[in-house]
Amino acid sequence: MRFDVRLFALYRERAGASVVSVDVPEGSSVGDLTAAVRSDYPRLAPPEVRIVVAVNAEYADDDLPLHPGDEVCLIPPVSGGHSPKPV
Amino acid sequence: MRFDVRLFALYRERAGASVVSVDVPEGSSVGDLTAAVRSDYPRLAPPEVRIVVAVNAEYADDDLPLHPGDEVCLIPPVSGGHSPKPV
Amino acid sequence: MIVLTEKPLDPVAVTDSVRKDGNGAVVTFLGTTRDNFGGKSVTRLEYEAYDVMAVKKLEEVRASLCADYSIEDVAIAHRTGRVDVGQISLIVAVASPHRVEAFEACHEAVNRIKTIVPIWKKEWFADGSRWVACEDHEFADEAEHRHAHAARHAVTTGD
Amino acid sequence: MIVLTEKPLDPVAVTDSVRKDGNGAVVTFLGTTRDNFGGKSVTRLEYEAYDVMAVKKLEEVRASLCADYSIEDVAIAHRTGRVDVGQISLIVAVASPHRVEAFEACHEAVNRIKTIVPIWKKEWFADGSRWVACEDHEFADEAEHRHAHAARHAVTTGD
Repeated sequence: MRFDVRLFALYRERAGASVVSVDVPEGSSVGDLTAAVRSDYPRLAPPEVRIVVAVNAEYADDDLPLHPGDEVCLIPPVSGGHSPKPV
Repeated sequence: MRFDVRLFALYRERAGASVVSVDVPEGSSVGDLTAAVRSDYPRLAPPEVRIVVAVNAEYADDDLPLHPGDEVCLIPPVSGGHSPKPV
Repeated sequence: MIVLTEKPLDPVAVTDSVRKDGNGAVVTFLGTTRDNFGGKSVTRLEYEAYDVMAVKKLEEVRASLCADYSIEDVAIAHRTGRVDVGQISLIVAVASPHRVEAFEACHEAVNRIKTIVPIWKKEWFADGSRWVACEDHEFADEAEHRHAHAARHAVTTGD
Repeated sequence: MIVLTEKPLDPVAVTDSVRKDGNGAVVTFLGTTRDNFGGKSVTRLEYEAYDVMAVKKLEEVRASLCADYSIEDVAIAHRTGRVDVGQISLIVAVASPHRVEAFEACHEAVNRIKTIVPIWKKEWFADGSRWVACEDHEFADEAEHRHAHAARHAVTTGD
């Protein structure tokens, strides 16, 4: 499956692009996708930091399965100083 | 000493006047003055309720001595629901 | 800015008076005339002030807030006289570098105003009026009269 | 009312959108660009949003506040793009019958917005910029570089 992953703010600047394409096998999860992006762009975030992901405009856990056509975005920390999490 | 005591809100309405005159002996205190006003206007406040007084635009204790020319006002409870007291 | 006036209040002017480039947060409180109290319909409010002392006490509230909180400025405007439903009777604006202090100080400002400033509020209903916060001033015979009235009212309306 | 826009925000419109006759209290928060951070002079801020999700999350904040507090309405407006010193980036207005709930809900609304809404803030200084809240994303070699820079700066300025 091929995804055009949208990057914002810090991630956009570090990748030098607001969209990066990534290929992952059928049945891949959010965690598989971020691993692939991080492999292509090792300077996106230090290895010990989790990258938060939104799928179809909703925060997604790493084990969420992806489907072709999903809109995937990488979400850097928001300005309140905490990692985004549901209310 | 003769004072023109200003009344506001509930006290003004109950006395039917925004100023009432009262005579108290030399050396009288705030408490002496309110006792005299209450004697003239028994329906101002129930006997068990303290009447708060301002002298020269400042909250005054009952034992404060009065001097000729002092501006004396009777202060009903303010809208916050508590008796007025200093910050 | 401290304002005590019979005229309609201007929230923009009050808020703008505290805004400065060193502040990241401005919290503004508007107190407005609510159309009901305790299940009864309120038609208007009426505020009466001991003007000279009220302005002095509003200044004291402002100074005490600036002393007690890490804030830049406080502005207060209070209206007197008749204030119809939906209209503004009180504005408090607090500016601070940080939002926590701005929220806390603004709330505390309103509490202090309602505790120490000699301004009285009368609620007008369709069938009468009452001075707010004066419950402790009710005479025993007034209470009896009120209860008898309530009982008659309950009989006639059947509730 | 939920607004996400690159244009200057209008506090009056946001506050007025929540005012109703049943409310006695309206609390409005303005977040403005502060001219300093950590002792450094800030020249401007820049906000970037994931628009579709940001609007959805702002709606969620609004709905969650109305569910969690005895309030009548919440309005939120957030600006994106460049916001100069003194200008407004965020407005939250909460209306409630009573002031305690209005203050608490407005403060909590700001906290929730800054926790879950995908909008990012960049601070611009005379000598650079930084994305706020991304400290945990600093690489070890970046930290070394920053410390070396600070050390050189200390030598040249003699402080």
